[in-house]
Amino acid sequence: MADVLVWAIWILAAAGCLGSGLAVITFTNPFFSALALIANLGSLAVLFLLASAEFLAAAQVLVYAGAVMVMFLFVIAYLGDRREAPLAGGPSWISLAALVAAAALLVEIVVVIGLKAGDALADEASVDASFGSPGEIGRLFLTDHLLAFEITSIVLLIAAVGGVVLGTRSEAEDEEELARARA
Amino acid sequence: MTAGAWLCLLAPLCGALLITALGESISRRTAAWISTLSVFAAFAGALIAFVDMLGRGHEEREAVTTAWTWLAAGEFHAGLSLLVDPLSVTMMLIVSGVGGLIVLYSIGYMDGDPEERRYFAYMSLFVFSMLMLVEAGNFLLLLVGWGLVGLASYLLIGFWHERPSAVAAAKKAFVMNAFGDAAMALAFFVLIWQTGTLDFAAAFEGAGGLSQTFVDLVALGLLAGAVAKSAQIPLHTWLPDAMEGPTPVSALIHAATMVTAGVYLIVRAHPIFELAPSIADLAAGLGAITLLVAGVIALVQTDIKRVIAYSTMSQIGYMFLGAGLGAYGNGMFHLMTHAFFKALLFMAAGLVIHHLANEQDIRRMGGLRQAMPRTYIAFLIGSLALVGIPPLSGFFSKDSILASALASGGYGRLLFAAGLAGALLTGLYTFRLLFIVFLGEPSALVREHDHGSAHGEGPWTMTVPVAVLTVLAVVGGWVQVAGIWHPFGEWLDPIAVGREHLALVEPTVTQDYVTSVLAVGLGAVGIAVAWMIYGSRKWSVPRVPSVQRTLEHKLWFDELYDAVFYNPGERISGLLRRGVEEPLIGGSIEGVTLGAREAAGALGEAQTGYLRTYALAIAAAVAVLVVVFITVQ
Amino acid sequence: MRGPDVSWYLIVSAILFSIGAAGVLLRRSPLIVLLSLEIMLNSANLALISFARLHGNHDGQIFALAVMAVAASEVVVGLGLIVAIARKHLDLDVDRLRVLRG
Amino acid sequence: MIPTPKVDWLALSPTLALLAAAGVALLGSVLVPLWARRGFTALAVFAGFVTAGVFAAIVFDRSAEGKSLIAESFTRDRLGALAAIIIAGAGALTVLVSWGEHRRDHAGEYYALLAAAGAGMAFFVTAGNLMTLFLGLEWFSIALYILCALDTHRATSLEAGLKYLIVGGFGSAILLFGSALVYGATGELGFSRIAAAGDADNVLLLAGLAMLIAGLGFKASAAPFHMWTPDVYEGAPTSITGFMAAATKVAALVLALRILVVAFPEQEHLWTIAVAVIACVSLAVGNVAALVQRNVKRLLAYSSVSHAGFMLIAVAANSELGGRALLYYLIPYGATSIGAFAVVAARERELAAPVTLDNLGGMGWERPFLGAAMWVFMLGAMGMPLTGGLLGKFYVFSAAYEAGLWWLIVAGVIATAISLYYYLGVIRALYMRPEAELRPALAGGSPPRDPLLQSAVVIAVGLTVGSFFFVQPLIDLARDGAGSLPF
Amino acid sequence: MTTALIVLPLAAALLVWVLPLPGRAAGMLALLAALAELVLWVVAVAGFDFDQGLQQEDRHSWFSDLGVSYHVGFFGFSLWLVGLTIVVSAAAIGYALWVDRERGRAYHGLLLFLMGAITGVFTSQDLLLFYVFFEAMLIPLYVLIGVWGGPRRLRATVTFVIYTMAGSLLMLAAIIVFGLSQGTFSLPDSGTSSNEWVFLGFLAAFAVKAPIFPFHGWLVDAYREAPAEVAAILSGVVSKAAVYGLLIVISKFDQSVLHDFQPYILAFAAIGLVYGSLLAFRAPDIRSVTAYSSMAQMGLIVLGIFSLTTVGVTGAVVQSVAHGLVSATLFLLAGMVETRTGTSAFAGLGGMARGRPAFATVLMATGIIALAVPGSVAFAGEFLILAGVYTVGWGWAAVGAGAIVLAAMYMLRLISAVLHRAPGADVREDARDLRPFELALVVPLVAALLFLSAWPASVSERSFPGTGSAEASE
Repeated sequence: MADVLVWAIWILAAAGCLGSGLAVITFTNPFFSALALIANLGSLAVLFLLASAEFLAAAQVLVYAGAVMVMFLFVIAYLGDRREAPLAGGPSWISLAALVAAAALLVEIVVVIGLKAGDALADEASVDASFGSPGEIGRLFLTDHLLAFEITSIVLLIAAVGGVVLGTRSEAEDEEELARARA
Repeated sequence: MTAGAWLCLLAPLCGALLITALGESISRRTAAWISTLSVFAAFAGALIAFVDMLGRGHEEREAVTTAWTWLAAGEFHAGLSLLVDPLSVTMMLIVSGVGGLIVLYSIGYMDGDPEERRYFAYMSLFVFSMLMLVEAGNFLLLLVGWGLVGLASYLLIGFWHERPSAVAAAKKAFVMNAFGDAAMALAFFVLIWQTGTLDFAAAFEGAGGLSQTFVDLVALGLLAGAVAKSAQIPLHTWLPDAMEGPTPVSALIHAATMVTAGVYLIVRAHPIFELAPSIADLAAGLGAITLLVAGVIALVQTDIKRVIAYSTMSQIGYMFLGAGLGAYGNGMFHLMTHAFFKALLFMAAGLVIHHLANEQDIRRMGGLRQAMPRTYIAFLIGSLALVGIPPLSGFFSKDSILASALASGGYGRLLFAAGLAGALLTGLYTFRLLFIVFLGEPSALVREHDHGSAHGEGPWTMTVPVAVLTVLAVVGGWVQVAGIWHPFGEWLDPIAVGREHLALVEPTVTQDYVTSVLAVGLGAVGIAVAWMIYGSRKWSVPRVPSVQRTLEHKLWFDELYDAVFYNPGERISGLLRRGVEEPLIGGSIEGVTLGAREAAGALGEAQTGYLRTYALAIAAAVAVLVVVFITVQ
Repeated sequence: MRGPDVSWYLIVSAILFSIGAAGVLLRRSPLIVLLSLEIMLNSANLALISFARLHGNHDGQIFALAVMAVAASEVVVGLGLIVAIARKHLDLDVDRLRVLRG
Repeated sequence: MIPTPKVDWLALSPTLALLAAAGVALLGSVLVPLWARRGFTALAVFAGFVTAGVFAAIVFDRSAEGKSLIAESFTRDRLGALAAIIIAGAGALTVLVSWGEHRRDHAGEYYALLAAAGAGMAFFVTAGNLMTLFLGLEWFSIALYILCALDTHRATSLEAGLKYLIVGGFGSAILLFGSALVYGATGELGFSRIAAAGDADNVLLLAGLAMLIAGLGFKASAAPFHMWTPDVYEGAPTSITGFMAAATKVAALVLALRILVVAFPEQEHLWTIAVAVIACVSLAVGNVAALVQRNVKRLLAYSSVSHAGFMLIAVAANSELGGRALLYYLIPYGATSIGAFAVVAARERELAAPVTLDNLGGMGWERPFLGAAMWVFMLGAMGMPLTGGLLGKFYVFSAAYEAGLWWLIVAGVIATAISLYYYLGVIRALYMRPEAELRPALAGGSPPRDPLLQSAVVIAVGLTVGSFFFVQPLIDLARDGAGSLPF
Repeated sequence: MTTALIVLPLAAALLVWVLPLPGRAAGMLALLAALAELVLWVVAVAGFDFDQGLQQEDRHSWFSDLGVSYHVGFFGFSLWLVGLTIVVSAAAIGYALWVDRERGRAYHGLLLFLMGAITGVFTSQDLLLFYVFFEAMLIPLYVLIGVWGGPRRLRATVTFVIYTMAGSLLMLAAIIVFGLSQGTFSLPDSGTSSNEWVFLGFLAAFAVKAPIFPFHGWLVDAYREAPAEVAAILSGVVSKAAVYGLLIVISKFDQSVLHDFQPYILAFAAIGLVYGSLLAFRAPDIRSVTAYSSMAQMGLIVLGIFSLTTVGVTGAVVQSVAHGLVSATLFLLAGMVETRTGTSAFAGLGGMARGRPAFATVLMATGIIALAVPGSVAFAGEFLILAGVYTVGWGWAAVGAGAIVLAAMYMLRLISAVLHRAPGADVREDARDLRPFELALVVPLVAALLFLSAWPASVSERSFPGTGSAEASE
């Protein structure tokens, strides 16, 4: 019974995930795309949860869907009226080739998974309840994956600096602006 | 003996170098005298060698002297060696003696030419080269001398280098001789390959062990060289053109010395020719053909020097005939007498030309006997010697060749007949020339240049050599009288290798007499006919236009060679340029460049600037890579 | 494990990856391209987490968490760039950014 | 209490030194007064690079036996140390080259990010598992994305940044997915554990390997993953371009060698061929495309693609000699890249315009020193004698021959022959343009002397030429470095 | 000793580049260095034992893991090639000084650098070192032609460098395969190889460098566009690097390989000989004639080398020296003509003999040696070559002999077109005879030719010790 429920939730989550994913890349308005991505992240969090990744599911919702996407929406809002973006466009061969390439990748990965599905992927390891809990993750982050943890912070710091540097006006730009205005 | 030979060889070289090095710091006259003296010094050296040799027994008359190794590689060595033996000493005497006279003559002839120094340097160089040829102790040095005389000939024919015809003639002479040189070199390669040496004695000995094919090849190569150098058919066309050079040059190179080198070569290499009798016969045959053809062509030439030049070809034909049949001594004998009387004729012609301010066309001459009586005498003697009227030198030497031909079987008889016909022709063309130039009424041109005899017929430097040669042309033949005494033949005998006597054929006394009667008779007939046509003008010149045109075009040899060699060569050269060099060699570079540029352009197109395509490339590459990995696995 | 086994997760992950890739390859708005990149990274995260479950070790989860941070970083820089581009009054269209080419 | 692992600080010291420098510079860019800011941060970062280099040398000296640390997070071995030395050297030279840019905005941040990127690379080359690999990659990549776009007033700089970011993000995503598949196939992240766990023909592993190769190929700008390279190199600030050309390649190629050799020995037959083919494509594309370039930075970008091809030949050899060849090759290659871009930068500052083959005209005579240096760099890139470039190619070809990949030698030979055209084109532009074609310098007058840039050029020339004469010491280093890997 | 010969010009080059001298002073310095190099060479010759093989060696390990070392030394024949290099380079430097090239410091430095590199080529006893010097020659040549050359120089240089490099890169591949399979790159230490691909790799480099038909696409443009003195070095000396290389090659491959390829190589060499001669015959200017004749001569030299006989190989060495001196002199003379008339096209030349005896004498002397008149050193070389190749097949020698005739034709055409007939349109009355300085440049070259003509054995006897040398076998 519980299995059926899990299956049902899984299917819903998976469908939501794929649907919102498609929505992200098909909406012409970036704002809606971003919203769809939030849905996508949310349904992914459900899948995470089903795969015994509790902490990650939580992080996904809080950090990703919460913080990051808010920033996204903020920027989209900041950019204002340039929101509309055509679906695709440009030379049509690019679009065609893009679809072919994406489909090829999909087929390949699916085939690969299918080839393995019979044996290796069928029998998961048995795990106890604490698998994926914040405690376990935290312990690993301070032992085996200490460096990964630290590096993550460095990367974030760099990105923050980058955001600031790129996001603020520079003197040179000001001058250029001024020059253009004078002209 | 060897010291004399070295002196003989080096004196002219020193003269040439001295004149070149001193350049304009000496007067032209000084240069002329340096050259003359150097050649006479060479003659002195030759005399020393000759006298020294006379004092020795027959066995001791041969000596080889080596200065240093000239060329060596692997097992092959060739020294800078001189061979002194009766044959080479004979040649040394002729070359330096006649050469000295002609250089002396040049002083007068070339007086006033702005580039006299160059002329005399070349003359000395020529004499040096010719002596190198005749003194060479091995085939390689002989080839060196062979080539150097060709070079000197080129330089001297083209001496008046502002005349395009002179330059062309010089080139033609050189190229034809280069052909001969190359053929000779090929013969030497066979010798090196098969015998490992080019020393005369060793090579002759080694040649005895060769197969007939190889011997024939060697002999053929040598013959080709000889034919080219001696202007025999079919490599003869350069000689008439060579008359573009100053007249003393014609006398020295194209009459007395260089052109007869072919005969010397055959005699020098006689052991090889004896091993290859068919080639020797070929040589004799070519000589016979040449003597006839040249004689015929000489009948219609209008340039005084060209007539003599064809006569030279014809006479060398006799020598080839003799040498080819094995009458080496007789061939050499005729070589010597020919040197005297032909040099005489050229120099006498030179006096005429000099007198007429470089006019050479006999149709504008006539009646010069009054203006130049002594020249007329000299020319007459030379002509008679040439025709072979006894007791002048030509009689003895030519008749002995013909007698040898008569004595050497069926083939020889054929050649004998040709020789007799040649004798008739000789008389005819020689006296045609003499009568047209000297007899009759003085022509307009001659009158124009008639300064009276106040100036004489030329400066003493010119007349003295002519006089000396006139004497020699008369007495030169007396050193050998057929059937009576043979000092000349005996003198040369030591060069016979492994045999009692040098000559292969010994005509009987009867044959000698028959020959003499016939030859002299036919010569006289020729003179008589010439007299009837050109002297007394009782007979008109027979007119057969086609024949005449053919003869005036020298049997179309030049045209033939142009059509067969030169024009195709030029066309091939052009074809190669347009068909290979430009489209293939250059075009391949163009093509590669163009292809690379196009490829680069295509790649530039692919670099669209759309970042999506960049990602696309990655995605596609990944897709391919995954497929490959999985399928290969 | 209750519910579908790991291969199903992976198939979802694969489809999501392809969707993301298609988004990057097709869309011209840099914003949506960034969003598509996020989808790709998230699909990888899903795969990582599924494999972590499969093998019963946490490495995949840790990896996924790190990826989240990296994804956020990319977004920050990407948005910063987009803002800078917008400030230059340039079109927000990656196809118009082709001064550099050839 | 969680028992935190013992950290080998010495092994991390190059990275830490640079991180510290980045931190100091970052602080400086806020705290130090404006007039001293540029000097302070540049000095700090220069010192950071030098210190990192020294530390790396110490690590090299003391790591005869390589070992993995903290659950294979990273590796302390001579390979990583040597690569770090090269990266540190490249960084230090870049600081010297950058100085003369007189960057008004974000000068401090510029140097801080440079140091951060350097730190990321120095760490990246020691990465020991897939996670640190990915993180290290993103670490320096993100820093470089920012640096590329840092000239925000230039549209091309922004375009370059965005292109780099998006295509780079795409590449990272593929790399990441590949890592996931490898992890899925083996359950391990550590390189050597992957090798130990892997069953050789696991298709998941193979698909993952393919994606990993693509991701690393992207960073090394190997064709067909190279297409961002010309655009980004052209658009980025020139000093950064030089740094990317030199240091990024070091990092990407060294790590590619490390992961392929350590983690995928069983799949050797696949990846050697794949890498070989990629090498060939890189050689072809890089050299042919460069033929028609007029913009010098773009030309050099394609040239770097072709050099990636050469170095991938060494990787494909999959042998100790190949490792030696790669490590040796990187030294003259790095020096020529930075040097060439330094000269371009100098010209750019002089003209205040992008440098093309046309406006390079006559520079060889106007600026004899820079001209001669550029000549040397071009010779080095061609692989001509008296530069280490020749011996680099020599080693690479030797490795290919030893590995039986003779066709790679042929490809390399043809590629080199093609490459001559455009390298010689640069020399031609410098020296041989007819007088009539020479245009006067646009900015007019003689530019201010830039002793730092010149000294960087001198050092680069010294390295390019010195690596030719003093091969033995360098090759000893390379041998020790390559010896760290289990061939 | 050998190292000093290599280093002296290189050091002098650096000095010339670095010292802030005016152009003429730089030229003087360069000339001085070249003369000092000549003295060094004479010392080397004096100390050389011609009965022995490799001598005056210097050897230092360069990098040991692949067995590469700096190893230089002289064989008999390399001594002559180096002598040729020095003499021709000195004359070229002198000529550059005389015409006072623009940017003299750079120019003379490059010439000295080139000189050092060529010397290195002829003395290398390590394959990689050989390659290094072989390529190093191109560096100065590229600039020398590209900067100071004629109007179409850019195209010419690019074609030249890429063409030659393409060949030598194949050689690099061959060197690698050879060295690695031998375990050493040292020439004296290595054995012979039987790998045909490696052989072809080596051949590619030398076929282009020589050049052998059909790899001569670079030749005419390069020779025509280069400054006269550079063309002199290029055709006189640089092409001889191919000779040295081929001499190495025939000593380092199995007889079976050599004999397998021999007919093809001989065929291409013979084609080149005839082809070059024919094109020279119709070429429109002095330089093109000399260029094509160079090609023909190189074909002849290759014939000699690949006769694989001592005689032929020795002839090739003699001919190399002879041709080097001849074509250098001809190019210098072409330069002298060009400075006087502004052209080297025959259409505008002619009649220069009148009133210019020194020029006429020198050109005539060089020309007749060039056409290998018997007795000249060129003749000696050709004779040995053809005698050698005759033993392989009479046809080769026949072709060679035919080419001698062609050589006579094109050389005489050149001589006549410049010296003879009426003065050409571009020959002004005031075009002077050779000045003393110019004479001082070309007369030593001609004198060397005359000396060698009098005694060609000075080279031929002293190139390979004994009769059965290692370089060639019967």
